[in-house]
Amino acid sequence: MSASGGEAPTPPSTGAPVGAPVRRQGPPVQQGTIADQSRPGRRASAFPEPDVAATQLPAEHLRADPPGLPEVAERDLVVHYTRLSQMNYGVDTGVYPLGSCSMKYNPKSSEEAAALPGFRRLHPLQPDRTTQGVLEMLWRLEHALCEITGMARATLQPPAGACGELTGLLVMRAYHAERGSEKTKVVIPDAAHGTNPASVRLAGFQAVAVPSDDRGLVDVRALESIVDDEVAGLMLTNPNTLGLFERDIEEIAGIVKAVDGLVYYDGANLNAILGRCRPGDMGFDIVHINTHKTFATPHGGGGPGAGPVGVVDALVPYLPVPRVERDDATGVFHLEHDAPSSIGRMHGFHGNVGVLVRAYLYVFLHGSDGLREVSERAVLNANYLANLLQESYPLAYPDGAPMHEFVATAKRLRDQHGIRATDVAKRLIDLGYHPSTVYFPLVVEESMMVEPTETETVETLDALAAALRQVAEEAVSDPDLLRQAPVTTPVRRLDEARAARHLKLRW
Amino acid sequence: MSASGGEAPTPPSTGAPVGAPVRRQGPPVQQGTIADQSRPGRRASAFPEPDVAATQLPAEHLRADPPGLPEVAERDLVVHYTRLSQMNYGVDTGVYPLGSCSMKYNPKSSEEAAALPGFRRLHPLQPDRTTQGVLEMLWRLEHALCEITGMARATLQPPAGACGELTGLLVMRAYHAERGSEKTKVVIPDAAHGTNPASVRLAGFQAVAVPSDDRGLVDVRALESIVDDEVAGLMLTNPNTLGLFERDIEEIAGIVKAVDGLVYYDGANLNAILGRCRPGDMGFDIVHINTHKTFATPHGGGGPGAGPVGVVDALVPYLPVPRVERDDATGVFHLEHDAPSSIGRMHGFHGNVGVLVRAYLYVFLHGSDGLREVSERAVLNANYLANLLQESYPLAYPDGAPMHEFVATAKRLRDQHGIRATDVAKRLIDLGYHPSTVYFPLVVEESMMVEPTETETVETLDALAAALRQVAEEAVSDPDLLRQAPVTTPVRRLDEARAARHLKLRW
Amino acid sequence: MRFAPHTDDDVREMLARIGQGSLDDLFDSIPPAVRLERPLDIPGGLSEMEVLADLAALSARDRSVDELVCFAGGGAYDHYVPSVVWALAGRSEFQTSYTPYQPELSQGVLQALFEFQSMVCELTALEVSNASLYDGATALVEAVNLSRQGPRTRVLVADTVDPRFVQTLAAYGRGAGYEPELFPGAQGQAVAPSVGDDVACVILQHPNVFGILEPARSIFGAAHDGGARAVQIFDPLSLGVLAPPGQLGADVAVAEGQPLGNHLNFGGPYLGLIAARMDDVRRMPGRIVGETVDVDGRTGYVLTLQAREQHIRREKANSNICTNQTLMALAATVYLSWLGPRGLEEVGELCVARSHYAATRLTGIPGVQLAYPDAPFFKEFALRLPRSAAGVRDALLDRGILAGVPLPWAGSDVLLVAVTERRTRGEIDAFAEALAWSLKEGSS
Amino acid sequence: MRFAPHTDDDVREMLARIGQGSLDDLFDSIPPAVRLERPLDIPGGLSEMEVLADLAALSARDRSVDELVCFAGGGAYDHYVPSVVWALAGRSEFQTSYTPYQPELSQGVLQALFEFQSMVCELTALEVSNASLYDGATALVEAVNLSRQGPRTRVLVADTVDPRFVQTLAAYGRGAGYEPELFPGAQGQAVAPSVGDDVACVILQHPNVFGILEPARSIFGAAHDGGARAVQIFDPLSLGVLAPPGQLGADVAVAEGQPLGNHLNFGGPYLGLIAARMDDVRRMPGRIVGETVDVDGRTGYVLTLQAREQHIRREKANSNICTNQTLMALAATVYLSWLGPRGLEEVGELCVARSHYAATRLTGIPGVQLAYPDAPFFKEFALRLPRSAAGVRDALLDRGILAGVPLPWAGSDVLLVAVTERRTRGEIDAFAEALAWSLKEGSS
Ligand SMILES: Cc1ncc(COP(=O)(O)O)c(C=O)c1O
Ligand SMILES: Cc1ncc(COP(=O)(O)O)c(C=O)c1O
Repeated sequence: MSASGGEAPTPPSTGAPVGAPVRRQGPPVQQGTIADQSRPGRRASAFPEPDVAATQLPAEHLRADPPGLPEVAERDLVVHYTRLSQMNYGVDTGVYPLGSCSMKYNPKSSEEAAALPGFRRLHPLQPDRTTQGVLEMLWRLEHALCEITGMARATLQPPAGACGELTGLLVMRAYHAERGSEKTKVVIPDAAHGTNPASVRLAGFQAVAVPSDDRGLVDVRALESIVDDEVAGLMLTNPNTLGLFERDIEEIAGIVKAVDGLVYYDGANLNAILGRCRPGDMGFDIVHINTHKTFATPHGGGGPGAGPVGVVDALVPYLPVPRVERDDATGVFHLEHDAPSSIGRMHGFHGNVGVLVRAYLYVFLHGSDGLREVSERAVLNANYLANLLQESYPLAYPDGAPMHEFVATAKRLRDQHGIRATDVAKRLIDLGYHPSTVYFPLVVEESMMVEPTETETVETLDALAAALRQVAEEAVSDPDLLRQAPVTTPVRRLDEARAARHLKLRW
Repeated sequence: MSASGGEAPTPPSTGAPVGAPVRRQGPPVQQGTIADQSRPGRRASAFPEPDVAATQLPAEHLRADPPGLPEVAERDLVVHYTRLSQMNYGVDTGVYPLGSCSMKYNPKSSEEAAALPGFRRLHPLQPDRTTQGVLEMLWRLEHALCEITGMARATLQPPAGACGELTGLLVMRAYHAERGSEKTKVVIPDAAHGTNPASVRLAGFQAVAVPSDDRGLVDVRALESIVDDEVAGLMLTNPNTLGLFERDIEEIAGIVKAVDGLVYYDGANLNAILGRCRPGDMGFDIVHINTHKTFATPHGGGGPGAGPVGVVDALVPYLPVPRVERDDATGVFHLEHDAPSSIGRMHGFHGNVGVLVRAYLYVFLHGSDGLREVSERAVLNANYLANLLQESYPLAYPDGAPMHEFVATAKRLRDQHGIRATDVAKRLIDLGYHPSTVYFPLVVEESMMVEPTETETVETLDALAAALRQVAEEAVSDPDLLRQAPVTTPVRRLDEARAARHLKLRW
Repeated sequence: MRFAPHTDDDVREMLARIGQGSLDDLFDSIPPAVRLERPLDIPGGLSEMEVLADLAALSARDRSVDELVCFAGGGAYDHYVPSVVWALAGRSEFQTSYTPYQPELSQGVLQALFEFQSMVCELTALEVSNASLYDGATALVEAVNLSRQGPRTRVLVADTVDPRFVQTLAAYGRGAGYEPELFPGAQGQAVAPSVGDDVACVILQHPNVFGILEPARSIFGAAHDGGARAVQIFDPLSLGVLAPPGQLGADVAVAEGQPLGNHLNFGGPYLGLIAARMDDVRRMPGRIVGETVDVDGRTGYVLTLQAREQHIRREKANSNICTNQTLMALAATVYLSWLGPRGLEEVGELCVARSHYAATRLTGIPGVQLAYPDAPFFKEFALRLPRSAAGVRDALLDRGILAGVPLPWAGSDVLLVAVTERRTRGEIDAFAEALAWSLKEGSS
Repeated sequence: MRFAPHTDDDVREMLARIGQGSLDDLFDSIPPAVRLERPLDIPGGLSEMEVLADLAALSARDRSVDELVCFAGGGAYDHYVPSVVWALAGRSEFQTSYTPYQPELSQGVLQALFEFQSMVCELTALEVSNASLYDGATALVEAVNLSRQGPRTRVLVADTVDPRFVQTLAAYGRGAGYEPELFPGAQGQAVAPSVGDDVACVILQHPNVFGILEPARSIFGAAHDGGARAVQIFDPLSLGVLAPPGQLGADVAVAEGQPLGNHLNFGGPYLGLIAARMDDVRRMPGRIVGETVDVDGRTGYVLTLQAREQHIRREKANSNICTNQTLMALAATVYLSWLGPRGLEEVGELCVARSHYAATRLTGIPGVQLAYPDAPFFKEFALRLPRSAAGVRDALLDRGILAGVPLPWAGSDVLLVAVTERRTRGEIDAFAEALAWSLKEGSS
């Protein structure tokens, strides 16, 4: 890190942020990484004195020189990572309106739940008789998720949504294979999230895109023309990635089922419809859930997540193993490994159980009424915010009724003032807010995908809207302020091209 | 809070801090207190549905209108106090060289220890047979502290050092009373910490000050002239509040004992001598320990602490009750309430047990060698830093050999450049460091009492010294920079006079 | 395990720089005669793994209230501590900071304490509070020190005040020069004493040591008629339901703050609450945070009125408290913000409802009655049992129930039972069955 | 308990502002036919207190490794997790953030991941790593996807690789179009297979499923002679003692990262480690963090090479991973910094010493032998018992010992025993006594 590493750039006076971030109290910027603080012979760790004789392994197996791990004292370790944490924005820092991510409040009680010794200190290969508690937890959660989505059974194994997608598609593949049909294609909307086409490929299918119409919805006629006997199924997010509900869902499902296809529900936007309607009732056969979105399990700066997959009756035989089963006579739970038609194992053990405990807590804290309230408030917040912003950032599809999120566009700012969505985002950072998702979905130019979630107050939404409107005005009055932004952060805009050109991926 | 509350003052360009604190990522400054965010009807708490009939208490006992507590959602609560935490400097933020406070690294494992259910979830009035574990822990800690200080027995009841002082002085009083002697005075050095004279008064004694000589040590001749039959005892910190070891301690103790007085050891500076020498061996009869200093229990922004008091054999009968006793035959522990000569109860229950667990962990992590290493490194760090600073900030007593801390003075800066110790401190803040103690001890003009503790690295000491030397130079080259400081903090210098004049002590 | 980071090279170079030959040389000023020439007799130098295992083993020998269904009260209560409280109060920037001597680096703690003081005033309907005291008992000691002025030196205490409070007063009183004088009550309630012009304060606990509601207004009236201060010991969690001290006529109110988001911790760390009228602000003990502005006019917080404190007044100070219980006050602040006015009311109502349900169930058992049948109570009540209370309490341990706290001074057959919002109907029913069973056992 | 903050007034005013009559109106775009006209059949709307009590009750029905002395391994290990790891990784700014799409607001996570990548490269003596994968088994799947190119499609797997890895490969292989082919070993060790020009990679686990050290160099040599990639599954905690994959000739190394500061969690969340040579950087799956500079020349970190990833390449992407296990990687980073090179060596040496002590003690029992007597092992070994391994394992539960993991596929009498640095000599001796006892019981 350059010596001037920590120097807080003096904001251009015109740009003294209205509500600039409070500076944290801190030590001088340390230079560089934890390795740069390494001093030979220093250490934090300590182990018991050996109480048994040492053993020499055969020489050819031994490591010649030790790996270059940092040599630091525990005290410096703590300062270093505490400091890094304070250079990070989280939900606990403020509003985090990242579209498609449902960055809502993560209950603190979920930490306490996951830390219970019967969950945190349980070995995955213990015999079932010593794990009845966790198995019952998983069993109850599975059935609650099935009730929420309208599915028959579910697997909790997939550690994230993308893995859930692949799991569901492999189930789809196994289903068709067992029926001897040679289906090769899976249809996805052009606006679909990137994981959808990637999963389709990894499942051995060919992805076929169906265009959106001018409503921002699946073009049903186009779908009809695309769908043929080769089509194994369709993947859909509903509300879709534009935040709009696919009102023709019944017809869409019908078209696919007419050729024996299966309909897959990408649950990223499930937050919009909790307790209002269920994928199963819309004709979906397979559903994945992102617990780190809908059920507020903390995303940890990139993960962990969990991507449970529910299926209708006909597909249950294909679900991964092991499965949690309950003997209704005795009420005893066990892990069932034996299922002839199963697609097999999608995770080394049983999935991200520590995440699933948190999802369990969230589901039962809310209950049926609470879950319905979640979708109500999420949709209310999104519509309220969209309304406050419509002048400055028009909706990509003005006639559509947004659900829990909406896609606006900075196209006008770009065309008239050369300001891009990213400039808006960076300036918003200087005003102290985390920006929305930008440039997704790709089908919308200069897109800003905004998802406030249900846990923000109306005051917060008003303040966020005011800040965004201020930025829109500044784009006209002082565009450079946006192009220079951010100036209040530990680093300013970073050279991503250089990062990719001169690869420095380790010290 | 003024609307401009969060505006980060633009640092005077000359004053762009060398290593300015990294700004934290954050939301716009919220205005005011948690109460300012209150909205009627909003809430975070939830309780079970009543499962029994409600009961009406007599009307005259009921509250008419509810108290004005904030009405906020849990999410906003979390943002608010997370933000406040980031406006606070702790040991985990960086070096904290606050003289007399031993602000060393607080082991994270002590949190885990204190959270064990057998300690955290134990009711103070449970029968002894259900609390054998915690009683043994307390018993072992008491005996370890006695070994460290050279005392016979100790009470762990006092929740802080000042309470320990009073406890010790009441023991002193009871001791003399039982022997029918009418002693009224307790001698303390003029440089003593304010709690000493205050405790003396609360114990019903009259405080008599003994001056320091030009070595910064107790003036032994003056002491001789002061000490008479009325003297119940002497309180001493050793090393004293100037960081110097009272080399005449044997003679001093002798003088006091000659009139049947008792010698009290204020343990605030025990960190300097761990494993090197023991108050008991120096002739002290009563010792208090500040676990939140010497034994690294976190001070929590002002407390909790713990102030165990050890005494010599002759004083054991006077220790507070209850005491932890062990039946050597059965190895069973119990709380003994019955002790005729005891001064009684200094705390509602058994003291700050949750703090004592942490002290236990610290003591046994180190063991005898480790504790000796603590004092060695603490004294080494202090002498090293004093050496680096001597040019810029001369020692108040240049001929004295500092132990774990040293008292320097900014007198020269004041006389020649009108810069006061407080200006140095505030400028140091802008360089990213927590300042030393200033204006204590009162006997030194413009005093800067610096205690780096043993857990800082030589690199940290070098950097801190460089920053302090830079400030000394700036005091000459750009004194205004110091008078304007700090400029990198959420608030700048606060008007303390106004705070005391226009009292606003609540919303 | 050690935390000093020095490598041997570090030590060598540092010694060289300061011109010392060895670490021992740094201790030359210690007279040889008092040096310790042997290692301390303390085992260890253990790894974290070992010490935590040792402590876990000790902890496992305790039967915590996670194992035992807790009906014990008597000043410390098994109220629910929401996860959010320590997730926030435990943030290391709070936990590892010292007393806020540098306000610019301590606005977090200072503002939180300002909010704490405000909430304590809101709770008590009094005018000024502070940044916390050690605990409830020592808070009472401070209230007495605050009250004792000039000729008014005597301290009257209702005999329905928890003896632990009285014992603590007695201990500190020996130094300050007073002895707490108990005035007699009747039927488990206090009766107004006669208050002469030498009385500094009249102390009442409401709800009292039996959980019973006191005729506070009349007692405090008597105190005022005699020109003395009225001091109330209150339960902070009762104040969503019960009239606040300020409205009952208390001049000074103190409490054990543990019920506000603090764990049982075998008796500490807890926190002492104190609130008084503005006239007494300069006699208040401990730290007080005030709001002010910085040089740019920005609102900020500082420790104020320090002229009261020992580090300035020294031997003239009213109090010697320095380190207090700030972190516990911070936890209480988060807890009270979590509760809100409605939550405070609800938790109080739950305590009332469930404790009365418990009293009905338990007194339904032959031979079991309320010690003071007709007195109204909040969340605690005293039972008179047909057998030794301690014996019954011990017997029920084997049924996984911590039945309460025996009050031997009130009678060997008296058991104090506390019922918080955590105790479900099912647990109360189980308690009743276990008690009935154990009494049968005993008698047969 | 709910977290949406809206009061009724809020809802009313917000609806008014957006010109909607009711909340239901917001859902008009949902066709009536698919609306759910009944409440979900989910109990609750419970308070935090109740759900945590429910979960605590479930947890209490499990016998955790706090209760049972754990000798179970087989891919997840009871290594010590120092307090500092989750005190830091658990900081809410890390825990509640999303994937760092806005680098200026995410330097904390980004720098930590850069440090993580660096440490994984240091451990493995390979050149490039990533920001973590789901777990060890799925990391192997990604290594195979990375390896399969053009005509090289076959996947050879030593039969000494953990079956869970093979099963996982098989499941993912159905989509990708391959079936893992096992090549036979001897005496619990792999034997070099013949590698044709249609082979993409040769997969070896070292230490293997029996804990045994493999002749890795020769196996990898064979792979290279056949022009295939050499893929090693390694144990990160072995690399202070054992030669690293890069030096053994592995082109790609993957591991279950759980041993690095992550809790057992009944199988997850864990993390997958992957490292490869620089030539493969553009075929690496998942997020990769790179160092760069900002407009002022200040060093900073960003997600880089995103052109590889699904959100850009879409149906051409090699991998679909999006959410990964970043927080676990952060914990691993703190843990490895805590260990340092010396600590890594010490923990490895302790595992070796104590596991060999255990093997000696246990095989001292009549009828108990090592399944592969002469093979060197690291921290795990397979025992052949005179009785059913599952039966013995169950019997020892009553003695508070989790004796290990039965390997039925290797023989009903085979028990896999893991000994980490946490297992004391005393615990090992107790295990031996209990085993001797239970075998006597059984035979008598
Ligand atoms: C619409 C959609 N589908 C799938 C995913 C992938 O989910 P995960 O990141 O849990 O793998 C996401 C995540 O952003 C998404 O938004
Ligand atoms: C020399 C000395 N004595 C006594 C005390 C009082 O200790 P406590 O704050 O634990 O009451 C202190 C604390 O700063 C001190 O430095």
